[in-house]
Amino acid sequence: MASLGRTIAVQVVSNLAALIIIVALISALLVFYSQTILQGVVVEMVQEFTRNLARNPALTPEQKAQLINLYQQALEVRFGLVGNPISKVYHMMINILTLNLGSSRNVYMGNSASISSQIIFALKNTVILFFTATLISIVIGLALGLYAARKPHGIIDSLLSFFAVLSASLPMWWVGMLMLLVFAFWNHWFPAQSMPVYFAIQQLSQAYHSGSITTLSYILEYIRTWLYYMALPLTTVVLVSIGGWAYIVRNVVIGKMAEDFVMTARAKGLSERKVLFGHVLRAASPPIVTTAALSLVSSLGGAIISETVFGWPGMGLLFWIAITNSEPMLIAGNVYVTVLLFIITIIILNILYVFLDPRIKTSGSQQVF
Amino acid sequence: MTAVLEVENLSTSYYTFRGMVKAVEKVSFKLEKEEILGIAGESGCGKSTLAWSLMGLVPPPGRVVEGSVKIDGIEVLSLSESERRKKILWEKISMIFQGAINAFNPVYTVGYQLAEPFIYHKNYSKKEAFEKVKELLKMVGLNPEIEKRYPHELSGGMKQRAVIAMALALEPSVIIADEPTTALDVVIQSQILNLMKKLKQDKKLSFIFITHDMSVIAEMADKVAIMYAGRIVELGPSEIIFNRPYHPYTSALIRSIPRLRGPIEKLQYIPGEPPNLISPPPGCKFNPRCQYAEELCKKEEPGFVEVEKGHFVRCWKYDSGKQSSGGAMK
Amino acid sequence: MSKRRGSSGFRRFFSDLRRTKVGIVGLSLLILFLGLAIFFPLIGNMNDIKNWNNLQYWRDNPKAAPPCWAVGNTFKSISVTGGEYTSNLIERNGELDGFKYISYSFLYNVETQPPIDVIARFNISYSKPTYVYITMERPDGKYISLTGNPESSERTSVFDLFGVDPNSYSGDIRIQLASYVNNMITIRNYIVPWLQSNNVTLRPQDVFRLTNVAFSILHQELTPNIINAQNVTYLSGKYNVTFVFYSNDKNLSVALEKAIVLGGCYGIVGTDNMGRDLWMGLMYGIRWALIIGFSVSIMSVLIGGIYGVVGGYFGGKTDEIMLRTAQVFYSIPVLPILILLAVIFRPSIWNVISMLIIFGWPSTALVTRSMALQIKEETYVEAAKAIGSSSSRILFRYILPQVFPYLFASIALSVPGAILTEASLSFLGLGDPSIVTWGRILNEAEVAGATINGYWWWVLPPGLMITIVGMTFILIGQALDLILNPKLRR
Amino acid sequence: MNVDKKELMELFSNKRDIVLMVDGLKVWFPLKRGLSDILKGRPQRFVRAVDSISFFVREKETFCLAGESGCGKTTTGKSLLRLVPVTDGVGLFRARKETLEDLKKNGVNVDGEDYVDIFAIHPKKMKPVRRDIQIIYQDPYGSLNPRYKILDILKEPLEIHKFQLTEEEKLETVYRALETVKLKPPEDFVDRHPHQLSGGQRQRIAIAKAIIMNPKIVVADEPVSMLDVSIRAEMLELLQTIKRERGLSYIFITHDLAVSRYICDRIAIMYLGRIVEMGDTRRIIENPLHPYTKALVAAIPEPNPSNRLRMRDVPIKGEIPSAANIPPGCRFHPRCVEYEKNIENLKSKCPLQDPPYYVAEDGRLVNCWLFEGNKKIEKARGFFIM
Repeated sequence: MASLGRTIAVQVVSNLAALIIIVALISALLVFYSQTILQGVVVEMVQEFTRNLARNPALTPEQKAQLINLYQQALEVRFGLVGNPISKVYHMMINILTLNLGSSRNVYMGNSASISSQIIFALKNTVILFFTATLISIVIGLALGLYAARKPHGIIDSLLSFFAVLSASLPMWWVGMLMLLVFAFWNHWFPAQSMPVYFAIQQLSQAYHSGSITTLSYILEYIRTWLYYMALPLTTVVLVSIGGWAYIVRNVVIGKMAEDFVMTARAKGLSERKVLFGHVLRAASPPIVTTAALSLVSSLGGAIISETVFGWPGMGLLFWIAITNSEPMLIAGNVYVTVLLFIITIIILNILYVFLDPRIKTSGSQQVF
Repeated sequence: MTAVLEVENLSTSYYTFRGMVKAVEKVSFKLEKEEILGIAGESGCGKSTLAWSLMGLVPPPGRVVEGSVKIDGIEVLSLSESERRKKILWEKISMIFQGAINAFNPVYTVGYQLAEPFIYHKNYSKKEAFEKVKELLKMVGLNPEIEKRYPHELSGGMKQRAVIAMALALEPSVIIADEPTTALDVVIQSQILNLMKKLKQDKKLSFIFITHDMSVIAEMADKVAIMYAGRIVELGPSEIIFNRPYHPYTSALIRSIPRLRGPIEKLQYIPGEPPNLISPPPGCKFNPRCQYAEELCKKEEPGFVEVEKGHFVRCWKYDSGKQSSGGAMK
Repeated sequence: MSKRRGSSGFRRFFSDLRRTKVGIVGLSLLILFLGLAIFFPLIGNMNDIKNWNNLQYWRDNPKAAPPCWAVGNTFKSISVTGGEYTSNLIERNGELDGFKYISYSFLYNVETQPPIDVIARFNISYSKPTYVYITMERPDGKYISLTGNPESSERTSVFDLFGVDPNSYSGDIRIQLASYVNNMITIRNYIVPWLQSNNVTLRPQDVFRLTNVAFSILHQELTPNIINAQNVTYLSGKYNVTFVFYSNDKNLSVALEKAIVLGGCYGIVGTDNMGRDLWMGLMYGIRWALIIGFSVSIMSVLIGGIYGVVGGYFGGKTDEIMLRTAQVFYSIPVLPILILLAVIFRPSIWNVISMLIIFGWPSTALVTRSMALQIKEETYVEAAKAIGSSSSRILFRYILPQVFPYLFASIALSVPGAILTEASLSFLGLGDPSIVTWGRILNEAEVAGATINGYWWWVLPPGLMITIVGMTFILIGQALDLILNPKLRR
Repeated sequence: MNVDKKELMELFSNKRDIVLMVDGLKVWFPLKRGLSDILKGRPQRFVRAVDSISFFVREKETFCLAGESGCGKTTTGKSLLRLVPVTDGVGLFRARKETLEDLKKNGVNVDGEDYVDIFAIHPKKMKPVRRDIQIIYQDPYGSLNPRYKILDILKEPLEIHKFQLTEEEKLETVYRALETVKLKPPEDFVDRHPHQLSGGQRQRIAIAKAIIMNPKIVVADEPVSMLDVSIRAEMLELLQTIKRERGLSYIFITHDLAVSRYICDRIAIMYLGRIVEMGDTRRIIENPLHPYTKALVAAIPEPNPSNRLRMRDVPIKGEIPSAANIPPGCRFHPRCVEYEKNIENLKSKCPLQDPPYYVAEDGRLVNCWLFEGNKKIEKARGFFIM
């Protein structure tokens, strides 16, 4: 078991190293960015000052030059442009890691202008959407992949292969736009914007607290409201990520089906169900986890962008708003949290992998990613 | 003596993109109780496919085309899949697989995989099943503690013993051993062979022993079937097969084996290569490499003829042309 | 010698590629797209692309118009260029009461739907006060004056309509008739009296509701409650819109440059809300998609391939460090980082491409490394050492030839990802604003609320192009995969 | 240069019929050390694949290295071509004149007038020696570059070694080599790829590739064990014919003692990286002396059907330990039946000290304490004198 602990430690450390590197990169970029912007402000203010001075005939040119110089230095100190850039990056890193990012100009999400609370609000919604979608994809994708693997080159299998090829080049957010066109514009089945979910929920809880509806109908209505507003984004994410993932399951399962132990299991008189679920799928689980992890996690990017299409109040929409309103700190915080989400997912999957494969559990390290 | 396994006219083909491969064709033999039938042949002659056909487990794109397989008098091939699974597989016929390294699922403990037959066929509880597993492991000379280990933690010899233990679990009528010692070193091989001999005596087992190694066959088999290009070309008691074979292929094969003891004679070899089974030669499949081949051999395939009691040959030298291949067993 | 082998290997490779079905489909699509990208100037209009950001250029097109094939009964645009003879244009000039007049009549036929606008551009020159008179003659024989009558005292000056100096001007003038007609002043002065004279009942509040529909009402059957009618019926037949310019100036000259009776549809895939021809953007997008796809995939696969092979072949500490570095890069989610970079640096397309390369190489590197490790252990490589081959010979003649086919497949397979990522960035508004890409078109569609307004022609085609181009490369990649030794990859 | 090597060289100079003499060859692979191993100061551990072995090969002789898998026989063979890192040892090889000259040109210090210590040459400068010592691999499916045609495979050695040959002469050499291995007519084969050939044909190509540079020694690493029995004999005969025609010496590596009986002049039985018995092949197989050899011979099945009626008595216990964990003293003693029988007499020897080599009656060497009364020798030069 010692080696198990060690393997997990290696995973965690190397992934956290990646996180630190990314945060350092973000911080350096931000410091660089703010420096350039502020530098421009200083230059403008100094020019203004110079023009004002020029109108004053009482000063000699040397005095003017000296005054301008002093003014510039004072400005640079005021804007924090002097000092060691490395220490600035370091402080920025600390701020980002602790999500101590100050406030944004306006409240974009949640109910506070503090960047961290906005991001947490958005993160919560992204997690709700993305993980629900992932769960659904896993279940349907597994079923689909297994079914296709049992009859390779059959109709379902060919369709699945085509679907996998298709979804590999499908922009998820575009599918989202199509969804809106079809189900919100042409057939008014679902709302075009998901943002109002919060108002709907608020009204609902007000109605509940005022006692006009029963607990049961409150719960049902609560779930219905969420599903109503989440349906389109959820379907989009599931639809686009499921093809590739089912295809991976299919390939891994077909590979495992060819192995000798499957023949052994069949010869032992196990039912096809037992063979498939008990032996093949169990043995296929480590590689499935490895490859699927990437396919699912890579759909995170698409999912995030799709949020902007649906107006789902998550990280993606926050990105969109922050970009439109040029709020670099908000973007930086958002990037950091997205990366964090990604890396935590990878760490969890890595650990899961270690537990799934007894060969690694007992005999040492193998990194999945 | 009663036959525990009767195979008649069994043919199995693979339907590949490049054409149909007749991997096993018109194979007939009987296995008596407490007997070991050795099936020998070179790589690609169809011995493993024959084993899979007996179990009804030919991997796609292959399937059994015709024939009958009777175990304890039950016709296996006509049973439905679920019936075969419940009544025949592992209870009546089990298998020791080639390459024990891969016969175990790497993610389960050895004990669990040995216990599975008890759980699924006998409805034992887990605890009961694991008690049985311990007995089995002891029987094949392994430490019962091994049940908690994963396959990759065992040495090749230990794994092979465990695979044998697994095959014996439900005390089946027939055990097929497909190249059980090929990957092992000679010392381990001799231990495993001794174990199998001992188990055969103690438990009164009937084996089908498949290997390419004629010396190993001689160590084990009471009766030997020599396969060439999907057909059994000669079948008979091992004394006859090894000491005075009839078929030209058998006799050349026996004379090509290097011997450890006795006078050193010049080794024989068979010129040419085994045929490609997608486009086999017409007539007797051995004719291009046979020194006695005549015109007839190149045109028509000989029948499987009983030349003396219990000794069958598929060669024009011994076929008068009257006996059809199917009726030879009767 | 080795060159000959190389070429024969290539030939075999491509003949194999042609033999697989997916390969044929992929290859023919690729050839089609390459052709479209290279020969764009022949099939499209380069000026459209050059002026993509110049909104003036597009002002004569209908805005957010669907493609014509998709809408059955829409009025199809008629365009008349000055100096050409067409049956839609009648040009007259002469003198009357001391005025020199020049008139242009545009004739158009309405079947079920009226045009959405009449746009006319003239080149005019005068040095004395000049006036305009616009009338419309409908199929039912009714006339309507849309400006002051020349015979009355309320003549309409060019200033009122075109905003140019009424006394002396020389240059272009332009009018969009619908917006002129829908103007409240025009409605009060000309439309309401005309409607009343035709027995249409008008309540005071109805006048305000005319601001959006006045131009359309000009084309309707006149019924007493036309404004509140549920079903609109248009009057079919020939309409004649006449622009008369008249002036005391004997040297008045008016030349028609272009007149467009604007329909409600446009071209093959319609227009966006700026009136841009989406077909051009769509076709030109192929170029950028291929440039982005190829440059990113080729560069990142080559860099990654060489990196991996070098690490795998030489092994040891170097390999360890190289492997860890690649893994760190590999576990970075690209999109958020790219977003940040694009926000901070000016998102020129070459910046985007370089960033995609920087984050794109590790996956190839990891695969080729494991391939190199595996090939290195093959007996035939040791056999090559045994006959005295040098390291470089083994690297170039044994390992790279085994890895290269994989790299080809991998180039093809990583094209869609590059195109997708760039499109995603552009969709977020972080693309290069100076070029026309599909992602950008979709971004503009999103900003303009295309989905809420049902502008499907603006949303559907660009995404479809991204998908089809991506699929082309995946098909080719899969075909290559089938042909090449699959057992080496993991 | 130590005294031992000097003495050895003197001996070697006089024994003109010997082409290769190996003394004290060790191939140890270091095991990976974890961080905690380094911190705790644990010593570096090794897999002792080959652990101090000595042998010699006469001209036109087939010398056999036999043993179970993992005994170090293949590593020994590869170490002669320096395909594995050699830890220690002397390997005097009587090379061709041109080879020695090329070595000198490369700045290699050539010790004798007609021989060289192949273990003293830097692996990067081994190229000329690889003309003289060649290898045939066990696996005919893996040892040929799948992307090359047969012509290119066979031409490659000629190109690497820059023999002064024109393109026609190279082609001619390739054709001759193909004819030698009985692939006739050669035109039919030169344009094929390896995957278009059968296992037997591929192994012939491998043989042709090994002999195309006219080597003096060919290391044949289980050349027939993956082939079908019916063509095995033909391949062995081909090897014998080539040996006769070209005056080669073989180092024949095999796990199959029956095969070695047909082809080998002298045999060395290896166990866990050590030669336990060495001498005339037939006499060793007929009358094995070392307890391990006894077990090995007893374990081999024979094509005799009466064997099925009896249990095979193999005098050995347990399983082979890992080469990373070689038992102290005689490495065979934990499995030795003789040791168990005479534990009282032997417990002061076998578990504690590595046995030396003793000369048995017929001149063979046995690495066992049971033969303590016999004449004892330490190093190769000992049996060299005989």
